[in-house]
Amino acid sequence: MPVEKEFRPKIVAFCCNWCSYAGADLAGSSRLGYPADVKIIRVPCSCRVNPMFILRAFEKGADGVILCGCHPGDCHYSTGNYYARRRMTLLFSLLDYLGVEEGRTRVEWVSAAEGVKFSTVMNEFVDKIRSLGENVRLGDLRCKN
Amino acid sequence: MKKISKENLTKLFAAICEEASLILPLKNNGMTNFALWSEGDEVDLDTLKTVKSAKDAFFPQSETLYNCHREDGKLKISPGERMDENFVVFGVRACDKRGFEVLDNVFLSDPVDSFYKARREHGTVVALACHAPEETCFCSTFGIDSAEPGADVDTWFVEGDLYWKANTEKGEKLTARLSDLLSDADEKAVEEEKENIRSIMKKLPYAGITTEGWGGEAEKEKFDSPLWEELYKPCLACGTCTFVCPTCQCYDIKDYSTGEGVQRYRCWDSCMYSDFTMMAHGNNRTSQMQRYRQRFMHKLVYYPANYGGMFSCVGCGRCVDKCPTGLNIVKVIKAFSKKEDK
Amino acid sequence: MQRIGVFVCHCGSNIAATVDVKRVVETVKKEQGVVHAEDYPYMCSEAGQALIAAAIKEKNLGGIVVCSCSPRMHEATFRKAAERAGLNPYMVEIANIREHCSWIHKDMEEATEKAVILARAAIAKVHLNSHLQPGESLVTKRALVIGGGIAGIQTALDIAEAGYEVDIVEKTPSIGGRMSQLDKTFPTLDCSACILTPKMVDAAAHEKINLYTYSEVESVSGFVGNFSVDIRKKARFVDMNKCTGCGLCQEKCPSKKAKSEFNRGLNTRSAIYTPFAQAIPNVPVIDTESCVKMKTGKCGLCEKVCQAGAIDYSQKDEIITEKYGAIVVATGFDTINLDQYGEYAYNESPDVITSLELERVMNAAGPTKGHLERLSDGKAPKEIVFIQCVGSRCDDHRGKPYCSKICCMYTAKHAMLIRDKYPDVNVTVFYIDVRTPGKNFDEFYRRAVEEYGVNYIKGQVGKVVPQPDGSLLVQGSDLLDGKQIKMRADMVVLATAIEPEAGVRKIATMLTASIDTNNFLTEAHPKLRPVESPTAGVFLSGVCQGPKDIPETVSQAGAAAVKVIGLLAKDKLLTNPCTAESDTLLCNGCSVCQNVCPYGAIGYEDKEVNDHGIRETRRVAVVNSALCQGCGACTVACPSGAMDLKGFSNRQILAEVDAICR
Amino acid sequence: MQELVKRAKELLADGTVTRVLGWKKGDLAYNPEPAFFENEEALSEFVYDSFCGANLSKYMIEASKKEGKTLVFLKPCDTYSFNQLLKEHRVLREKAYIVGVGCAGKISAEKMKEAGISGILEVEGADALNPSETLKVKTLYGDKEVSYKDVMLERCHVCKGKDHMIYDEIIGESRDTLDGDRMEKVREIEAMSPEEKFAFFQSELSRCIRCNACRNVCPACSCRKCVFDSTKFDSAQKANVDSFEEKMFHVIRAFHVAGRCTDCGECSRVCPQNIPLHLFNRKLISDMNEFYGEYQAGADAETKGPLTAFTQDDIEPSEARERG
Repeated sequence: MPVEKEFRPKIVAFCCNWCSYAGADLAGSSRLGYPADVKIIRVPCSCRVNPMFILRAFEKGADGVILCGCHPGDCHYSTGNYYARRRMTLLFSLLDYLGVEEGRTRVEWVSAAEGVKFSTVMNEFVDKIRSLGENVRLGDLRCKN
Repeated sequence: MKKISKENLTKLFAAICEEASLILPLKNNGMTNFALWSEGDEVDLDTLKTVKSAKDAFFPQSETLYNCHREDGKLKISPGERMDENFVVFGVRACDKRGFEVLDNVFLSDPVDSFYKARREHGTVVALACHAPEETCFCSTFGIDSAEPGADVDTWFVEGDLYWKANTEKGEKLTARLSDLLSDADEKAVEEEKENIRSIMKKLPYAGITTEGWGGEAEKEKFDSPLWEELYKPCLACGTCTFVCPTCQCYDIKDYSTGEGVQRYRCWDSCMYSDFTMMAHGNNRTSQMQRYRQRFMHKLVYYPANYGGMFSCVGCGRCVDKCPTGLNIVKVIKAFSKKEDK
Repeated sequence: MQRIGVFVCHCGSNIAATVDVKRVVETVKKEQGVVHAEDYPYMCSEAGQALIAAAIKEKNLGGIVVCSCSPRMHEATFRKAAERAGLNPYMVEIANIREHCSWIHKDMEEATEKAVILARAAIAKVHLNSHLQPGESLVTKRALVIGGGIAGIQTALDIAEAGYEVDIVEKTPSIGGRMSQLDKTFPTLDCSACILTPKMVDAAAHEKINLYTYSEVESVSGFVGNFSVDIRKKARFVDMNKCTGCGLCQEKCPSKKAKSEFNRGLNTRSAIYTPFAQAIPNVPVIDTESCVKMKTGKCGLCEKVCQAGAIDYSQKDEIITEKYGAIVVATGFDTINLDQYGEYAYNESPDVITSLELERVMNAAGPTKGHLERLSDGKAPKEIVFIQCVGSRCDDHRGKPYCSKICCMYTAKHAMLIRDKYPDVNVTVFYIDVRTPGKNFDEFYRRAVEEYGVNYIKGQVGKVVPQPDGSLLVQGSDLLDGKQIKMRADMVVLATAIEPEAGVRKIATMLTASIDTNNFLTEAHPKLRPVESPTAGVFLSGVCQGPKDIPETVSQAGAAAVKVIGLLAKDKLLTNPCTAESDTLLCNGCSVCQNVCPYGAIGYEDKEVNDHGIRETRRVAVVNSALCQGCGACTVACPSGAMDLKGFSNRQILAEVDAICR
Repeated sequence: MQELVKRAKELLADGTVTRVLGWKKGDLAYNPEPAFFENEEALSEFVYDSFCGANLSKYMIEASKKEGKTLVFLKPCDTYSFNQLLKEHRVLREKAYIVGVGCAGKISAEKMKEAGISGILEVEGADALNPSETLKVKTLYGDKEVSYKDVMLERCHVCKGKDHMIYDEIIGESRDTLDGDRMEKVREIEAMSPEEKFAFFQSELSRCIRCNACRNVCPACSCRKCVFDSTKFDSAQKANVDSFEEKMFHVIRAFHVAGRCTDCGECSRVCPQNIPLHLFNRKLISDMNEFYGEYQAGADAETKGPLTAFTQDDIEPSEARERG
């Protein structure tokens, strides 16, 4: 029997510069590990994340996308994450409605001091994506080889 | 002349599929379009007009021209596949069949489009006469006989039977291959059916539409007409008319990055779109009036100028059916003849 | 397409131990546009930077990617290095292969693969970077200090001494803060008031310092160098200009039942009051909740007795707007609420008090005039138990996870002072650990134990039970002897955890300064930028940033002042060029971007456009780059994609996404 | 209809308006087209019948750029779109003279064909304000009858109401046509398993030919250049080469009009492949109503839409899912 190759998901994490990216830095300096499947993209604020970016990630082969921002009320720009929260609530709901598995998208609020939380969240998210398996519902076949 | 009873059609389809693939009108959620047949699909030969025409069979909405990727610092190019298997397009109406000829002029004349040519060579067209033409039909304007399409094979539904007549070598070959399922028939029933169809055609609301005054000679006069300025106004600049049209042949070439390489593909374009023929400096046509004019000038003036007077409208009436704002080529023709009457 | 150079840092072994840097270099060399790639042990070192500069010049690089530590650490360093080599500093991208890679992964294969992907993303992005130029903004040479405790006073004094205007906003009627409530200070046992009052007077008298007491910050807008702050001056009902501070009104006020905030509610005060005798300004305020005149319309005694005619019942809150170049947060702390700690019987017995309350009890101006007595019956206690770490170093939801830092020392101070003044009183201290890292601190603690005979027991108190005879039964454990202890006490003093002032979250939100889960304000860098908030132009002074004693607070106050002075000394600041920008030809003028802009940075103009031959006048969005802070909310709100963010453009982020997913 | 023409002529004559935006007779029984009428003579071709479903509000974007006022005939549901365009500064109020016209529900030839009627030559009883309960249809293949309700547009069965949200005057009374729950299908889909949902939309969207009719007819999609036509996001697409692209297009389109879509139903009306595009918009409307309070885009021209507002205690995406 051929040994099935271990599924290594592609995961994109959008992190706001002020809280979550710093939280990821703290997770790093505290040596709090999480799987290498997670790749972080730095954005100034969670409100910079366009639904287009998320769909594009899936298009190009991502298996999961997570957006991390400052806790509501703590946004460096006062209000950015409030807008992000509404946008993502609706986008995720629409993706669920389309039949994309719920676990593939997630929003978490992680402060600059929450290195532990960052690591925990990423571990959980990767586990979830691994259990869901490869994303086949929301990708462009041309990018799968 | 051969025939096969309606009940045995599925067998016929299966038999065709033994050595070729089969494209025919299938129903999906109430809408009928040409698609690849497989056992169990809902075949719909009653709907007169599929939403999209049959042109996809030879000129698909998109196709890959080539792939390229970097290998050891060098660009490697692998050409897209040309059709190399036989297929049958079944249930094509006379208008769509003429549509293929319109495309042939463009794609098979020099420089030959090898993708199109490969499909044409491998495809056999089985046409179906129009039992019940609709009010939006005006193929007779272009000299098309919906009672006798003249494809590789022509077929007619009469009562419970499908009558079958091969017209070309390809058609004969297909007929021979299916001979087990086809039985001999006399032409009487079909002749009656043809008469019936032709008599309905005469009663259609668009029966009197003529292309008088159009054609290559009319270029300057038509182009400069102030009528366009009035006609285009309700146009939404969507591409519905062009995408359901059996003769629209414009395409765009685009690149798609797959991460490891680039796929160059072509896809239908629409002259109604604001980025149609977009170049580095911008567009040739900057207003919707110009774009709107282009479509009809192409169908009724430029194309006949290039191809010996043949119009690139076949009167299928799909644009009449589908335009969101009730515009269509007949209204354009009528508007000009009304103007000329004055 | 840029000519790109990639520089991979070993960071000693920090990166190189987990990431095969040589392989990263070899792999990224194959990426499009990469014309140079090399590695070096310490890219951020002078030699590393020189290496980058040399490559930029020699290979005529148009963009560089540094694979190193977090951009939050050295992005500025590498940008400067690039700039010195003649490259626009915004043509630099950092791939974070330390914090986000080598430090969290163990497997070299995996970490190397990830490092390559992160580098690719940065390369893909830098291809689309553009030469950005920072703008300039003028600096308002005036600072705001929020909080008038010792931290705020010291910061203000230091800034004022450098010649800049400073305003202090203090929410209570007087400056002085927590330090004014203390009796003596460790480890010297100075009288707190004696050392604080001169500073308060200095602040009040300084020509560059302006006090807004009984005032609160209402809202903040603007940005570093250009803050605009609305300050609510709460109605005192006493005219500051007329009042002579004679105190007659307070004496005559018939309503004397309000709890004294200054004395931690241990005694009462009049409805018109100054919080304490040395209050600055020495102008009372009327507490509308307790004032008879305010409640019923009758009374008006204070108005009658005031010879200066300073009482004005019609006064209203006033909101003033001031401009500042810098803001210092010095909001201080309070003790935590003890409602959750039923086992200590704090709410049941008046003889269980907090240490801060003990300060007032020991103080000559306090509720007992400085006599050590039980608050229940006024009797002199014979047996006093101190309990340490009440709510500090706590791992459940009731308390705080952190050490409050000052309790060990003030408890030793209290114990020593009591033993000194009342040698017949037995003092027992229950502690978990005694932490005394500070100059003369451990000596001080040892004196308490050795010279003053304070009985230190390592162990926790499980329960304090008030007894019918008025005494308290303390049940605890002695961890060293491994036995349970039950002892009788006349007084129990709780070394209660401290936490940031309740209002700090609101202030942090207004300032868009980050705050941690314990409500302490976050510093820009825990080690290297401890007095700056991550928000430019906002500085931290005192306990609002973390628990501190007085000398530490004063040092930090001075440090914050230096940062402020450094900022105010500049005439102009360079502004972040990563601001939003609208593409006039794509803009619909629909206003949706304006609706989500937190800075009011987007306006609309009717502009003549030539859209590929179509000439017309259109309403289009225009971004004021001086106001825009670059959050990007507008870019997502904009449906046509007309609004984009420089430095984090749609195509740049998509390029990163593509590179990662490939 | 004569009343509309009469009023239009008056307003043209007294100089209140310089042109009239209405519907012009088609060349078949059922295909009137939106049209500008510049003078009294042109109005001889004016028509207002049950086939005049087209929402004219979007044409006011161009009309707002012209000299003088345009008289525009808006049905009750069209006025929501006009308000929304007004809110977004895409049309100018002072350039419009709005005559609110009554509506008794609109019908389409598409629906008649679905009902099995082909070869339509004449339709009797399709009066705009007072249509017959049963339409008499003369066809190439004999006379047919069909119930008006059966050929009414889906949107009319879930009509928002008879009131015009903005107008200068109203001519003609509207009729109640509401007999369905507009969220019924949304709920039905929500109750499906992810696999069923996916199969449902895959099957519907697979017919999409990217003709952009839905986008171009949509009054909320009023961008000068759509992101799918521009290079700003590298998202320019013309064909659904892969099934992902149609999902991308329709999800992003739904998202871009979220909080701005008035649920006018034009997208579904014009789709040549009959894709129920309104199901995307209604899902978002349903979510926004549930999470952020009832909101009807275009009910007025001032209120901020749900995506340009927030409250501090908005629902978290994860909580929203749990409610799912």
